[in-house]
Amino acid sequence: MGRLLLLRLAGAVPVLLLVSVVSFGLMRLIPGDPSAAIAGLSATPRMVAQIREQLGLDQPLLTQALHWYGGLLQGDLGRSILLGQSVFWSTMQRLPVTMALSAYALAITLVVGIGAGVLAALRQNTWVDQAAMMVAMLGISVPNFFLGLLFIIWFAVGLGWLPTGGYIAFTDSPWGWFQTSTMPAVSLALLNIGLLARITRSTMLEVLRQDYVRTARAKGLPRHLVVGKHALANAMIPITTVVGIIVSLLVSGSVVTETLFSIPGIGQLLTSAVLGRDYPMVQGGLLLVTALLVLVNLGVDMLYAVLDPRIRYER
Amino acid sequence: MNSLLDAQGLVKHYQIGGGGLFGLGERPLLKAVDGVSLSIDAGETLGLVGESGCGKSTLGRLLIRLLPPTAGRVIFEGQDLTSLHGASLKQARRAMGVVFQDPFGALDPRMTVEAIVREPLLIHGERADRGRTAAMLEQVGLPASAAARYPHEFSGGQRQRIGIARALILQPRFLVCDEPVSALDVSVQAGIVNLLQDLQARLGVAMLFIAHDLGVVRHISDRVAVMYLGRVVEQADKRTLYARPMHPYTQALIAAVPALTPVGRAERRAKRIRVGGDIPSAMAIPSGCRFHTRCPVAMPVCRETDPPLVEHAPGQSVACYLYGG
Amino acid sequence: MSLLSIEHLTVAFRSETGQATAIEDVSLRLEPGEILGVVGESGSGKSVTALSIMGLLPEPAARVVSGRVVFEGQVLTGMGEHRLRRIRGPGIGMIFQEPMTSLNPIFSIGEQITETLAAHGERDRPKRRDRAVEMLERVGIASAARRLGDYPHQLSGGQRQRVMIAMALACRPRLLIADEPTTALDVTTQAGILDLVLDLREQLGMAVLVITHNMGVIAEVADRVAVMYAGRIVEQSPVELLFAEPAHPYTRALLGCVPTLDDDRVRLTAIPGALPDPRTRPAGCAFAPRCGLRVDACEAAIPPLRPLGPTHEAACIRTCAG
Amino acid sequence: MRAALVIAAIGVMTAGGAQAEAFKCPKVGGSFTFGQEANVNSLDQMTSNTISTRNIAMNMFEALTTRDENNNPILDLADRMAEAPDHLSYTFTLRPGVKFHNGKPLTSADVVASWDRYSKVGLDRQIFDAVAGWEAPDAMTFVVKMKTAQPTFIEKLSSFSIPVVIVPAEAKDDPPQQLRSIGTGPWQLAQSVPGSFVTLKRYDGYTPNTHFEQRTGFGGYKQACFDQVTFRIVTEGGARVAGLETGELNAVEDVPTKSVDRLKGNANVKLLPLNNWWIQIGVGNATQPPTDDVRVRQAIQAVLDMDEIMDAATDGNYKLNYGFAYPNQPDYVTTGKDTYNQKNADKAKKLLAEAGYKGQPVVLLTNKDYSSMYNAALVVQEQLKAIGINAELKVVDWPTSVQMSQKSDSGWNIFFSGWGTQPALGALATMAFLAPPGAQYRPKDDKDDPDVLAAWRDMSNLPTKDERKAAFGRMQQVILERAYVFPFGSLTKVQASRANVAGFVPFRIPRMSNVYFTN
Amino acid sequence: MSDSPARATIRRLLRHRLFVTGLALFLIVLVLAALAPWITTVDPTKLSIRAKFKPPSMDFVFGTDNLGRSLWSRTVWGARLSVEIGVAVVVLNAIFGTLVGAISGYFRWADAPLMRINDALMAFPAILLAIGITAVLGPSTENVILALAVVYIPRTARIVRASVLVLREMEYVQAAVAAGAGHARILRTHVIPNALAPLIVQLSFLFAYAVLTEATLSFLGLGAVPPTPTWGNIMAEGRQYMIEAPWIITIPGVLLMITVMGLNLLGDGLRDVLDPRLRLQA
Repeated sequence: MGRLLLLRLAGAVPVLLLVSVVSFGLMRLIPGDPSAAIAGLSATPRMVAQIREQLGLDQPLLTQALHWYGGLLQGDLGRSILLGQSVFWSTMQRLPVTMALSAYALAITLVVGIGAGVLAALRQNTWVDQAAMMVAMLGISVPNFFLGLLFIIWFAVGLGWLPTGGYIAFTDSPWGWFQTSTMPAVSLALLNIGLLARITRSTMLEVLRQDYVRTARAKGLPRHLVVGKHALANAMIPITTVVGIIVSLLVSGSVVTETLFSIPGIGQLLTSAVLGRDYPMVQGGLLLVTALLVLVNLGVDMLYAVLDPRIRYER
Repeated sequence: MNSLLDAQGLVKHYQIGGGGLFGLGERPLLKAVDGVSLSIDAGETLGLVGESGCGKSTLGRLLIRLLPPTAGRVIFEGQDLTSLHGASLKQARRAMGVVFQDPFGALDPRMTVEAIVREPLLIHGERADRGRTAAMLEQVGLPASAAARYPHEFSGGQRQRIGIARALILQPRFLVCDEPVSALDVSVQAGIVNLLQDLQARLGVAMLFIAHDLGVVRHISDRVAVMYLGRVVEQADKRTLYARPMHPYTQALIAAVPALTPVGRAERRAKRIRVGGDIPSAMAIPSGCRFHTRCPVAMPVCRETDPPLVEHAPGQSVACYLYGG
Repeated sequence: MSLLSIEHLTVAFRSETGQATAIEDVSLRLEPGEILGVVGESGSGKSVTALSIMGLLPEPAARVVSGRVVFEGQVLTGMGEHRLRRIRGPGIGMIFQEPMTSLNPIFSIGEQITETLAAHGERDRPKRRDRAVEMLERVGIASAARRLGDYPHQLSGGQRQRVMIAMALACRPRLLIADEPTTALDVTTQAGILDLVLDLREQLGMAVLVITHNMGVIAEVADRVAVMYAGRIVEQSPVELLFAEPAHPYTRALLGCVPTLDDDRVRLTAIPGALPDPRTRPAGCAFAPRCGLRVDACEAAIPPLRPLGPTHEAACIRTCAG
Repeated sequence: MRAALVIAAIGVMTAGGAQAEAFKCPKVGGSFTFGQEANVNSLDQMTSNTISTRNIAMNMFEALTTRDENNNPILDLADRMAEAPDHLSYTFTLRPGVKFHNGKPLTSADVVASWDRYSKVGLDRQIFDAVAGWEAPDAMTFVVKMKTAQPTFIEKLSSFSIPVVIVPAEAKDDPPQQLRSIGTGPWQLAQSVPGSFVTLKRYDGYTPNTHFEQRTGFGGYKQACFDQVTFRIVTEGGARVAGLETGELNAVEDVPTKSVDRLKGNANVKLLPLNNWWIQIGVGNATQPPTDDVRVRQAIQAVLDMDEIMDAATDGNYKLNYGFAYPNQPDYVTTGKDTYNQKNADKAKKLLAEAGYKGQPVVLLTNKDYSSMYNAALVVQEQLKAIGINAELKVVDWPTSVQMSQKSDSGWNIFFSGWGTQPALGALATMAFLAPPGAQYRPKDDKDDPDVLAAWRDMSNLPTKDERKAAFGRMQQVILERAYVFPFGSLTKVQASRANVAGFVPFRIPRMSNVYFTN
Repeated sequence: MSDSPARATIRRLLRHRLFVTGLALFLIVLVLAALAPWITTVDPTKLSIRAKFKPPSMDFVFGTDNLGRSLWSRTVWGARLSVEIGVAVVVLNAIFGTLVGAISGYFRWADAPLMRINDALMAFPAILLAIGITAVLGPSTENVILALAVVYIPRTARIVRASVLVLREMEYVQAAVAAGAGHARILRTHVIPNALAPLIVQLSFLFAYAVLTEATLSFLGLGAVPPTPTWGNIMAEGRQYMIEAPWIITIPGVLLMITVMGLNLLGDGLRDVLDPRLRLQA
């Protein structure tokens, strides 16, 4: 298992290298530069030129690239042009927010998604199944920004139950966190609930058809063991893959959701960095986020090993 | 006289696992075929038996170069197949055909039977008219109406006939049959075996007949080779082999086949030669004789060195120290 | 009273393309300690018969249309899942064709054996463990105690089937149903498994229902044989009688088309045609289209099983008439 | 008596003693939350020119001089200022008792360091172009020496656009965008979570400027009444309004026009319209055909219907306004008025014909980030199409449009923008957009219109205010008649607060001092 | 006459209830898109400042927006654009996803390098990559298509590769090799046609993702250039009026939902019929 981990880590290196090349290249190709964001509405060309010079943006691309990769080798991701903070620090500051929100959304997704999927599979072709799958279909069909807007209109403006946006850290006030995070988390979760419920259902249906489930029944095991132990434990393996994908979708989704609900997370950070042409922030931030996603996938792989002895005892 | 096909020291090893960018650690080696030499004469049928995982299918594919060997050569009609490429390889392939086990996976589900049977002709730019395919279908015992239909409309036995028609349409001189009847019901299996025998008699094609069913192999073969873990351990004329098996593995294999009568079964059980345990993994082949871990008569030397395949009786080669070094 | 009796059982399957009768009017009896072999080719309904005994038919696609299964006086057909579950294991054990897929890949074999014991009332953990070790030893797994933690993929095919047997017999059932127990195994392994079944029958005295397509297996282990074709039993007799005097043309043809190690026939006797599609079975005898002895009357009605002697019966108008 | 002193052109500028009662918070305490529209990047007031930075930083930092409520220069950290008769030096005496947020007393060394930093990284460091140097003869005195006399120096210095804020000497070498947040203002930084909120807390060591008794502009007698003030970033307009309605937010900026009507009926909310928030404007490209031809630009100018444009741009909350100053400002001139809002299609067509216009594309460069600019461009496009001009939209994001606008050959003819802070600061600041080196109308071959140049020189250097105002009048006339830019009108921005908030007077930048809860 | 697999498949599809529902929903949108020039009387970009913020009524079926443009015209033309973008992305994916996937799955030497690039592109959060690419290329319909293609081709390629890896080992492919068929012939006649089933399923879902992601990009201001009416653009412009004029965002939002749901149902049906074992891909 340790070997597997090492192998996967080594495999991640070229991926991350390519990611950094792509993000560096993309950013430099984007027209416009950070001076516009710094200088604001009433910038004069002279101000802009001063800023460009100050930021070293007047230097050749290769010099800038060497500088960035040089820093990277020393573990320095550079400093955000707009925020004036180190990229690493800014990212780390935002990360807990996105992670807390994603964890919340993931928790909702797991509970509702797996629950609905298992229930639908066990009650295949009944109204329970059809209702669950209808909701799941709705979930994967409603754009999350639309859902977010509807939530704001209904629950914040209309009913006044929840704040329209903003974010309160859990450590500051758990209740405040709950209030500010619920709408974004639910709007983030719905798509993934749909995905997960569908996958869980089809996986469960497939697993329930497996010979070992028949064996478990033939042994006279009670139903809760047949379904909950023999079937579900095996279904968890493909479900875990989807959970890995869902984590990545949550990060993607957070781009829109955080903007919509004014939540200071990674998605908002990176979007505003792209729009403000904050080169180091985008390059470093994207690298960190993708590294994190790669780690998540690594975690998923390791989880397989935990779930599946065939992988654990491979060779 | 030169044999039609001559395999010399064929080896096929597989690296298992990705190994990652830096190839951390050594990757285990699966030794599917581990040094096999054999020859087949024109018009002859060589039966190849062995338990699952012994490498018999891989060997079959090596002989017609569906797989490139790790080492060794295959001389077919005087040409080294392993050195051929491009057009010359394509030309050599005209003379070879293959029939597979799975009657469901062996036919492209999207093609009509006619298109399937015709394909080899098209590949070699030959006349591919309806008459030619119809004649071939008739030869394998399918009605002319079959041509326009799709594989899923046929039963397993009929599908296997389609596969045979495809393999024979170019009139090859060598045919590899890779477990052609294993997936079929016994009642259907006999028909296919008979068909193959008839066609061979009519077309004079040499055959490598791979199977795990010793009865079928005995029925169809002229000679039989027994494989164990990537090696041929015994090879002989079929009567000799079944009547007087020399290798302990061959003996055990034959003894394990149930007789088709309950009479005397208690006695049969009592004196049956048994081999312990299961076939080891091809990734961890035992040192010395690869059968020694299960051999009821293993000697110390068997653990040390691998016995070569030696002709101990006329036309009977055995790789076993029981009959001397 | 028989240990098990299947009485006029008919099972139908529903599918996208319509309804099909998998088995029709099947009646079988099994006495304590007896080995009954059910032989037939694919689609003959032999596995469906086995599964319907245990109430393991895939629902809701399959349905018992009529007939019943009685085990030790209890009617199993229509019995609630809750009560059935107490018969599965202690009453009837079952092993399947694919020992790889029939064992749960993600639990250790020890766990899979002990959970059966736990489900049937063994509360004591060490006792469960001991019993698992004992069973594994009994089925010929060497150093059983150490292998409890092994996972199915770490075992060879033969060992897996042995574990399946250990699991099926852990609760000492009076009946073992073995559904194609050696089909997926190599011939040397097959011999070992068949030996084991016979040994265990000897030691434990349970009855065995062996389902197979291999006449050789039948010849090796069965006391009595039922031959199935297209969902029906076409012949039933003690094993010696069946091989010596096969009555039904199908049985005869079946025996004729198996190449053996000692026959020197130039040609095998093939049975022409193919098994009928269960959705479009002929009105009369299902074997008639492939039968060399066919007469018009064969296609008129389905011939019932008729006795040929005290222990022998066959469903063929030709055999019985002649 | 009010004590705000307008800086005289010559002589000593003092802050006269405060005679009347100084402001005293009627109620101290409470936590005030302000809904801010745009995200705040850096709080470095020397290197950021964004409104969002100013919103917060101007409550923390102070400079020697600033502007009062009517935009006149006043002293803030300086107690007195003396201008030499030859106009070649200014001597500032610091207000005693002022302490930084870290407790350190303010000395002239800090001023020197702050000016040093600004001259290196300050965005608007061209205000030092005419300055020879500065020194601190003693701890409380700071002297600026000029190369040449520049009558508008104090006006430029007192600008709140990117002011030379005074920070502790040790911040001298803080890199751009990374100025430590230690100032002398009544509010000090408590917490900043970029993208979410910034919290300021009352600085108890603050010493108010006793020359005044009330807050005025960014200066005057300032008192922090709340315990803390939070600037919450709420980018959705609807969400800001909703927050205000529920009381989550105590005050907000930029209430969407569409919501104003509804809020009018809400007794808990006070609407605070800010007229003349910015000049909605289009800048012509005088280099790129076809707008390099003055007649084409004049044709465009002739056909525009400003009511329609401004209605679309602002959802109806606007004032028509020609030129570059607002009627309430001292600089206001009326020159060039007849070029505005002509709605004269015949004239336009005639001009086009004269210019030989043959359907070459006129590219309207706008952005989606500011919907008022985007909407204005849409309407302009329709109006131009109506007289046969082949008007094409080029919609990019704001940074791209800025970058493109600064290159004359990047394929645009009219660049849509909004001028906010500069018009508020006065004509001198505004017209910097149109004079070298900052000319936005892209003069051909970088050769500026000599008439514009001359007028600009006069605006900057003529000794008297009246002369400078006359020069501005000439400049405005030239610019409008030659149609270098197209001012569409002025946009009203609505701020709003809860009814229980007192002292929150609408201003370009929300001032948190002297604001308190009434209950 | 023999029953070809294709005809049998179509017959089974038409019996699949969800597929038919999805097809119907999608057809509604397709018809709107196709007939846009004929069923709208007002230019979707025609301003009418004096008629702004009209709620849905007899005069304006879907109401008007902040500039008095007809939302009926805008959403119908938006449907057209969504369909165009979806079709383009699907076509690009079908071509390049198949190409990359087939090469990668069929030729061992090409697999590792192609899949590393694939992995890197897939490691990015999809929307951020799309934002980056559209930001580089500038917002325009073509560039959105390009960005979506770049984002989704790796995913399509993976699916094609997976089926090719299986197909490559199929015995009918081996039989063709043994008969002397070259790589091109094998890919053309056996591998790619048989990889089509999962590909078609993937493409129908992809169509849904493309429509959805395009709307998201437009909503973030990075999609097709305004004033081009796309659903995302309409909603982005309408979001500041969401309380006072909720119809501006609701109408395109609901249409978007219907489209995506139709395509998802369609995909489900295709999957059930064409490739029952295919798992949902994200």
